[in-house]
Amino acid sequence: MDTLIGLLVAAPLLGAGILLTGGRRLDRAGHLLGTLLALTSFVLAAVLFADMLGKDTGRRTLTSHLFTWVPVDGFQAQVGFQLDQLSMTFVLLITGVGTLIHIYSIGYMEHDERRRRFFGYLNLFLAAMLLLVLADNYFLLYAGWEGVGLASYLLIGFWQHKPSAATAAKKAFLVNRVGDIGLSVAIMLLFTTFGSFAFSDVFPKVGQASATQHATVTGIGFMLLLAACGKSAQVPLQSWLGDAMEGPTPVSALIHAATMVTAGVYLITRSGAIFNAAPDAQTAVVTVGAVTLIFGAIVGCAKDDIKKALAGSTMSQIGYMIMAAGLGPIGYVFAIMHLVTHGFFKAGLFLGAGSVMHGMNDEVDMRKFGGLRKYMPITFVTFGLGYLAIIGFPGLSGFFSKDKIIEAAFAKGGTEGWILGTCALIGAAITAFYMTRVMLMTFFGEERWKDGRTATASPDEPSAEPAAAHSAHGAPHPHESPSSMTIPMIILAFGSVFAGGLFSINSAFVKWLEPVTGHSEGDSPVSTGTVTAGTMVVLVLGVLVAWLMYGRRPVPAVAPKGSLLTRAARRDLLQDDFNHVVLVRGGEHLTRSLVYLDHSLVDGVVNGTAASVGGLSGRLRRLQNGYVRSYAVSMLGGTAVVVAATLLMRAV
Amino acid sequence: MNPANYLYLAALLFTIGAAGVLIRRNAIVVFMCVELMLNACNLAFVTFSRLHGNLDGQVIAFFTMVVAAAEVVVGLAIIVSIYRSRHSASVDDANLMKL
Amino acid sequence: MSAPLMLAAASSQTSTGEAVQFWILAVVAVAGALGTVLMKKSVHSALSLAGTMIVLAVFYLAEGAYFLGIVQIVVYTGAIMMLFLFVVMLVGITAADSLKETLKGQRWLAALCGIGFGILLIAGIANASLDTFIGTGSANKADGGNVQGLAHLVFTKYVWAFEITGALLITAAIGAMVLTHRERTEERRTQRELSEARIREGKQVTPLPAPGTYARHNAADVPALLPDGSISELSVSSTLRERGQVRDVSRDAMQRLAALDRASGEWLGRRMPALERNGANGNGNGTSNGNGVNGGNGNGVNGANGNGAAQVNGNNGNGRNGSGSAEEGAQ
Amino acid sequence: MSFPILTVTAAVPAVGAVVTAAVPAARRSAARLTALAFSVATLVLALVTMARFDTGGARYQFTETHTWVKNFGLHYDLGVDGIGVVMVALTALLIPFVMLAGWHDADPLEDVNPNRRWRPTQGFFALILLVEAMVVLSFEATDVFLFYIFFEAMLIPMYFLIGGFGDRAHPGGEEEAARQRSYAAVKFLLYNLAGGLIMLAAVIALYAATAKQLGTGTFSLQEILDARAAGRLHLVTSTERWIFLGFFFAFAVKAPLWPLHTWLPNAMGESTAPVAVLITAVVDKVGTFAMLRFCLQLFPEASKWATPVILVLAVISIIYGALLAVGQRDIKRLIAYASVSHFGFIILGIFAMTSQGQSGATLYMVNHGISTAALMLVAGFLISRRGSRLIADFGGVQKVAPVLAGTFLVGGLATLSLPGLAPFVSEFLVLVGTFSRYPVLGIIATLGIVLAALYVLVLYQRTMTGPVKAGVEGLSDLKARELLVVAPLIALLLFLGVYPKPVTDIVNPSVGHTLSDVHKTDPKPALEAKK
Repeated sequence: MDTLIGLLVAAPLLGAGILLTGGRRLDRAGHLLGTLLALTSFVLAAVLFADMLGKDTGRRTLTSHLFTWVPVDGFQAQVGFQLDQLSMTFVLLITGVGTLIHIYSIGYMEHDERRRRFFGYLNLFLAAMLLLVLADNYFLLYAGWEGVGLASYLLIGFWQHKPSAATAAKKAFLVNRVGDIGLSVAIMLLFTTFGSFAFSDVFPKVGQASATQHATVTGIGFMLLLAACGKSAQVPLQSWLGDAMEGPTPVSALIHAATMVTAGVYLITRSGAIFNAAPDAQTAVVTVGAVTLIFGAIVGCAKDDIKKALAGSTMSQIGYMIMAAGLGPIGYVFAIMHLVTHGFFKAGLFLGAGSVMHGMNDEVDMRKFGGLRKYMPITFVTFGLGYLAIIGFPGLSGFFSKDKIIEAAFAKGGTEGWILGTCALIGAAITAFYMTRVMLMTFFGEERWKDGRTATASPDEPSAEPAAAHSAHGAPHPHESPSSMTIPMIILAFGSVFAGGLFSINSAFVKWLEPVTGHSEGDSPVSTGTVTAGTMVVLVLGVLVAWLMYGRRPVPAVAPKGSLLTRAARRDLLQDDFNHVVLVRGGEHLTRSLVYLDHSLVDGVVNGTAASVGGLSGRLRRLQNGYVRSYAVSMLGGTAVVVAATLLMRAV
Repeated sequence: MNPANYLYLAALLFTIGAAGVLIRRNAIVVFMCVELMLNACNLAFVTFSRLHGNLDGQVIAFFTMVVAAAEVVVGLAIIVSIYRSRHSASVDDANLMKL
Repeated sequence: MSAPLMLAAASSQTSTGEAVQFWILAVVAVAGALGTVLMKKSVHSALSLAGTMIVLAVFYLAEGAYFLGIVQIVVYTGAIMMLFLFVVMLVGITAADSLKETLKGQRWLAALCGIGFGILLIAGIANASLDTFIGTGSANKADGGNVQGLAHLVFTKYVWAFEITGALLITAAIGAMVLTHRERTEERRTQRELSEARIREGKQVTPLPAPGTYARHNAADVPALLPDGSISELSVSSTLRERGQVRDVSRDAMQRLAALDRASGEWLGRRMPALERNGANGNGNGTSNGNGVNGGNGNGVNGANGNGAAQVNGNNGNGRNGSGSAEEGAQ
Repeated sequence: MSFPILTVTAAVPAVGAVVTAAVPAARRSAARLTALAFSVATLVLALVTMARFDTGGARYQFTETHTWVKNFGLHYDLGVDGIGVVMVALTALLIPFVMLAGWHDADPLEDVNPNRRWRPTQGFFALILLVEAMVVLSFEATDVFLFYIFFEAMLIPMYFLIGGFGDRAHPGGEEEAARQRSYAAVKFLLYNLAGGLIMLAAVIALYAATAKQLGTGTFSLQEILDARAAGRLHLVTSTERWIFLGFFFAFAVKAPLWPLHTWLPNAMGESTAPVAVLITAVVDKVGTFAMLRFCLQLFPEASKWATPVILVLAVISIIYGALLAVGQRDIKRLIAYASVSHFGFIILGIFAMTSQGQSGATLYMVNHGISTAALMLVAGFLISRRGSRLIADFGGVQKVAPVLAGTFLVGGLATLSLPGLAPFVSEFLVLVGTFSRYPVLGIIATLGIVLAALYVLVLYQRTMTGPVKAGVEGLSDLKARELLVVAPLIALLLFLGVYPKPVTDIVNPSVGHTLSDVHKTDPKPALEAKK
C-alpha cells in the first residue's frame, strides 16, 4: 500500500518527463498519454481511499520513506510521504478534478500545435501538487510548493507569444516567490527551534515550545501565513491571480480555482498545531481571510471579463477558507470542506466560461454576451448549477460548506466572532450579487453579440485561445462545445450539487477529518437557525439587487464610467497600481542608480587609482631629464643623506 | 695647530670640487673639479696616515693618484671624441640619457 | 704598536712653523679651488687648479709624505694638468662656457647639497676625537725612509692592488688610443684631384688670397684688404675664422691712406673734394664692414690673448668690441 | 610509495597543453580532439580519485610530499580533503564541456593558408588545458607557497584567453570590441595581481612567524596544523589578523566579493561564453575554496574575528549583485552579476561557521559551476547565432528555437534555485546554516531568492517570449554538438538536485574537520538549548 503513494506522484511525473523530452514524435499521442497517467494516479488514489476507509479511524495514516534527500549532520531532509485523511481529501480532489480537466483540455486544446507540451505541464503540475500534499515534512512540501509555482508559471505563460501572458506568468511567479520567502524562513525557524521540520517531529513539541519561546512560534505562524497569502492570492499578495487568467481556461479552472490556490489553506490546516499554539498568528490569519473575502467579492462585482470576475470570486471564496482555517479547530474541517465543494463548482464555472468563450470566438467581455442559454444549453445548465452552488442555494454543496463557515465565524465568540460573522454575511451577499450578475450578463438579456462587433481583440494582440482558430472571425455563432468538454462539466456539476449534502450527512466530513485536524464546536452566540436564515436573507438580497441592475434594465455593451468604487474595483482596488508605482518603478530607479554607482563609484575608484598612478609616473619621468649634472646633484644629495644617516646612527 | 685642520681643509676642497662638478657645464672644467675632489681625498688620506703613524694612508693616496691618472686619460679622450662628433664640450649638450 | 708606546709617541700639536704655513697656504688652496670652479675660461680654471695642487704638494711634504709630495708635483701638476691644458687647447681655448645656468634650480640645488654635505663632513670630523696624533716620523724611520716604507708596503701588503693598477693603466692607455684614433676610410685625394674638383665646382679656381695683402701686416690672422678697403675673409685660415681671431686692420689702413692723401694734397696746395668724398665714402664703407667684422669677432678679441688685441685697436672700435662682447655674454 | 594520482591528474592536462600546442597549424580538428581527449582523461582520473576517496579515512588523502627547497621550507605537498576532491572533480568535469562549447570559437575568421605559422585554435585549447592544470594543482596543493604559485600562475593563461579570444560580438563594433577586450583582460590581471601580491606578503609573513616560533620556518599546511595542535605554534593575535587579511584579500578579489567584483562583469562580458564559464565556474572557485582551506584552517581566531564584516559584505554582494543583474542590458554581464550574487552566498555559507553553511557552500560551488555553465553556454550559443549580446536584440526566440529556449529556461531556473534542481539544495543549506547563527543576515539573504527570480525571469521574458523580433527569425535550434554540451549538464543538475547525497557524504567529514579547526559547533536547536 505504502509504495502506491510514491507511484501516485511518480505517474504524472513520468508523464511530464516523457512529454517534455519526447519530441515531436509524441505529438499525436501525447495528450492521451498525459490524460491516461492522470487517470492512473486518480485510480491509485481511489484504491488508497478505499483501503483507508477500510481501516479504523485511529490508524489510517500511511507513511512511506523513500530516501534521504539532504543529509548534513543536524539537517536531515527526508523524501518521505504521509497520507492521512487530509492529504487523501486533497489527493482525490487534485487527481479527480485534474483528470477531468485533462479530458476537457483534449477538446479545448485540440488545435494548438503545442498541445503535447501543454499536457506535459499539466502532468508536471499534478505531480508537484501531489508532492505538496503528500510530503511528510516542510522541506519536501516546499519543493512541491515551488513545483506548482513553476507549473503555474509555465501554464499561465503557455501562449508565450502574447506579451501579456508572459508578463502575467512572470508576475505570478514573482509574487509567489515573495510568499516562498515566508515558507523558507518558517522552515529555518522550525529547524533552529525544533532541530527538525518533519511534521511528526514538530507538532508534538509545539506545545512546550510555545511555553518556552512563544514569540518564535508566533513568528513561524506569521511566516506560514505569508506563504499562504502568496500561493492562495490573499491580500496583500493577491494581485497575480487576476492576470493569471491570461492562461488557457482549463489552467484557470484547475490551478487557479480548484487546486493550487488552495494550497495555502492546506498549509494552514496542516500546520494547525502551530497556529493553535500561536493565537496572534491566528488572528492575523482570520483578518487576512476576512479582508480578502470582501476584497475579492468587490473586485468580482466590477469585472466585465468573465474569467476575471470568476477569479475575483475565487479570491473571495479562498478568503472564506482562510478565515475558517484561522478560526482554529472550529473551522479547519469546514475550510477543507468548502475547499472541496469550491473545487467542484468553481472548476465547473470556469469550464463553463471556457465553453462559452469557445463558442464566442474567445470573447471574454460579458458585455458582449447575453442570451446564450438557448445556444449552449449544457453549458447553461452546468454553469447555472455551479452558480447556485456558489451563492449557497439551499441544498447545493456551497450552501452547506459556506453556511458552516459563517456559523463557525460567529462561533469564534466575542466581538471578533461578531465582526467575522458579519464580514462573512456581507461576503455572502456580494457573492450572490456578482454571480447573479455574471449569470444574467452571460445567459440572459438580449444578445449583444449580434451587432457584428466581433470579439477577437485587435491584431496587435493575436487571438490567444486556439478554439478561435477554426471559427472564422466575424459575427460569432455560438454553439455547444464537443462532448470531451461537456462531459467533465457535467460531472463537476454533479459534484457541485451533491458533494456538500454528501459530506453533511451526519457530518461525515467532520468525522473523516477530525483525527487529523481536530474539531471543536465553538459556542456560537447565535443559533444555527438564525445564521442560516441570515444567510438566506442576504443571499436573496444580493440576487435581487443584481437582478434589478442587470436583469430588468438592458446591459450597456460598453462599460459605463461607473462610480468611484466601481472604477477602483475594475483596477483591483488600485492595489496593483500601488505595486506598480512603489515596487516596479522604485525598483527600476534603484537598479538604474545602482548600475550607475557601480560604474562610476566602485569601478571609478579603481580606474581613478590607475589613472593617478599613470599621471604620477609621468611626472617622475620628467624628472629623468638626461642632464648628467642634475643626476649628479641627486647623487650628491643621496650621499649627503647617507652621511647624515651614518652620523645620526653613530650619535644615537 | 692640530693636524685635524688638514681634514677640515680636505672637506672644504672636496665640497668645492663637488659644487664645481654640479655647476660647471664645460666637461673639461668638470673634470678638473673631479680631480680637485680626488686631491682633497688624498690630503685626507695623508693626514690620516700621519694621525695613525703608518704609511698605509699614503699608499692609498698613491693608488688614488694612479687611478686618477688613468681616469683622466680615458676621460679626456672621451671628451675629445665627443667634441669631434658634436663640436661642443658642454655636458648639457649630451642629454640623451633619458627615456 | 702597543697602546702605552702610542701614547708616549702621541703629541697633540704641530710645530708653529707648520701652523703658519698651513694658515697661509690653506687660504691659497681654497682660493685656487674656488678659482677652478668660478673662473670663466677653462685655461684659468686649469691654472688655478694647478696652484691648488702645488699647495697640496707642499702640505704632503709638510706631513712627512715626501714621496707623495714629489709625485703630486711631478705627476699631477706636471703630467695631468699639462694633459688638461693640451685638451683645452685642442678643444679651443676660447670656447669658454658662460657661467649662466641653463638647468632650472640646478645652481640652488647644487649649493644646497654642497653646503649641506660640507657641513656634514666637517661635523663628522669635528665629533671624531682627533686631539692627538702620532706623526709619520716613526713610520718613515722604520724602513729607513719614506720611500722605502711605501715601497715595502706597496710590494708586500698591497702588491695585488699594485698589479691591478698596472693593468688598469695599460687598459686606460689603450682605451685612450682607441677612443681618439680615427680610421681613414677613403684614399687621400691627391693635389691634382683636388684642383680638378675645384674647377669642377667652378668657384675659387685660383689659389686663396694670401693674408696681409695691402695691410702693412702679414701676420696669419690679418686678412687681406679688398680694393674697397673691406677685408677678404678667405685670406684667413678657417680655424682662425672659426675662433673669431681674425684681426681686422681695414680701418686704420684706410685712415692712414686718407691721412696720406690729405698730406700730399696740402703739399701740392690743391684741394681735391672728389677724393675726399671718395675717402669719406670708403671710410663709411670700411667702418660699416669693419663693424660687421668686429661685431663678429668681438668675443674672440676679448677671448684669446685679449690684451694683445686690445693694444692693437684700443680706439672706439675697441669700445664697440666691448659692447659687442657684452652682447655676446648677454646672448 | 603509492601511485601519485594527484600529480598525474594535474600532469595530464599540462602535457595535453604542450601536445595540443604542438599540433601543426592546418590540423585544427586534430588539435581539438587531442585537447578533448586529454581533458576527458583528466576527468576519468578525477572521478577515480573521488571514488577511491575514503570518507571515513584521514583528513587529507593521496598525499604526496617532497621537500622542494629545504632552506626555505618549501615542499611539493599535494593532498585532497573531501572538499578538494570534489572541486577537482568539478573542474575536470566542466573542462570538456567548455571545450565542446568553444569548439569553433578560436578558429580564424578568414581561412589562413596552412603554411602560415598562426594557429589560434591550438593556442585556445592549449591555454584551457593549462588553466585546468593550474586550477587542479591549486585545489590539491597543501603547501601554502606551492598553492600561491599556481594561484598566481593561473592568471597568465586566463589573461590570454580573455584578451586573445574575446567575444567578437560587441554593440560598439569590431575595434570597440577589441578595445574592451584588452581593457577587460588588463583589469582582470591587475585586480588579481594586486590581490596576489598582498597575499605573497602575507605568505612570507606567515613563514617568518613560523620561523620565529618553530625555529625552522615552513609553508606546509600539515606541519603548521600539527604545530598548532601540539601547542608549539601560537601566532600573535595582531600578526595572525594581518596575515589573515592578506590571504583573504587575495581570495576576495578572486571570489569576487563586493566591492572587489568590478573586474568580473568586464571579464565575463568581453570573453567568449566558454571562457566566461572558465572564469566564473572554475577559476573563481579557487578563491572561495582557498578561504575554506587556508583562511579558516590557518587562522581560526582571525577568521572568527573578521567574520561579522565578511558576512555583511557577503550579504551586500548577494543583494547588490542581484539588483545589478536586474539592471543589465547585456546578457553576459547579467549572468556575471548573478554570479557575484551567488559568490556572496558561498562566502556567507563559509563564514557562517556551521556545518550546514559550509557543506552548503561547498555544494554551492559545485552546483553554481554546473548551473552557470549551463546557462552561460546556452547564452553563448544564442549570442553567437544572433551576433549580439544585448537583451534588447532578442525576443520570441522560444518560437523559432524551442529546445534552445527550454534549456535556457532550465538553466535559469537552476540559477534561481528552484527545488528539484541542484542549486536549491545548496542555497537552502547556506541560508539555514546562516540563519541558525545569524538570523537577521539569513533573512536578508533570503530576499536574494526573489531578486534571483526577478532577473532570471525578466531575462527569459525579454529574450525568449513575446512576438518574434526582427533578426531572430532565422535562428536555428541547438545542434547535436551543442545538445551534447547542455544535456549532460542539465541531467547532472536534476540528479544532484534530487540526490546530492553522494557529494554531501564526501564533503561533510571535511567540513567537520574545518569546524573543529575553528572550534565551532552547530548551535543547538532552541528547544534543547532551553531545556
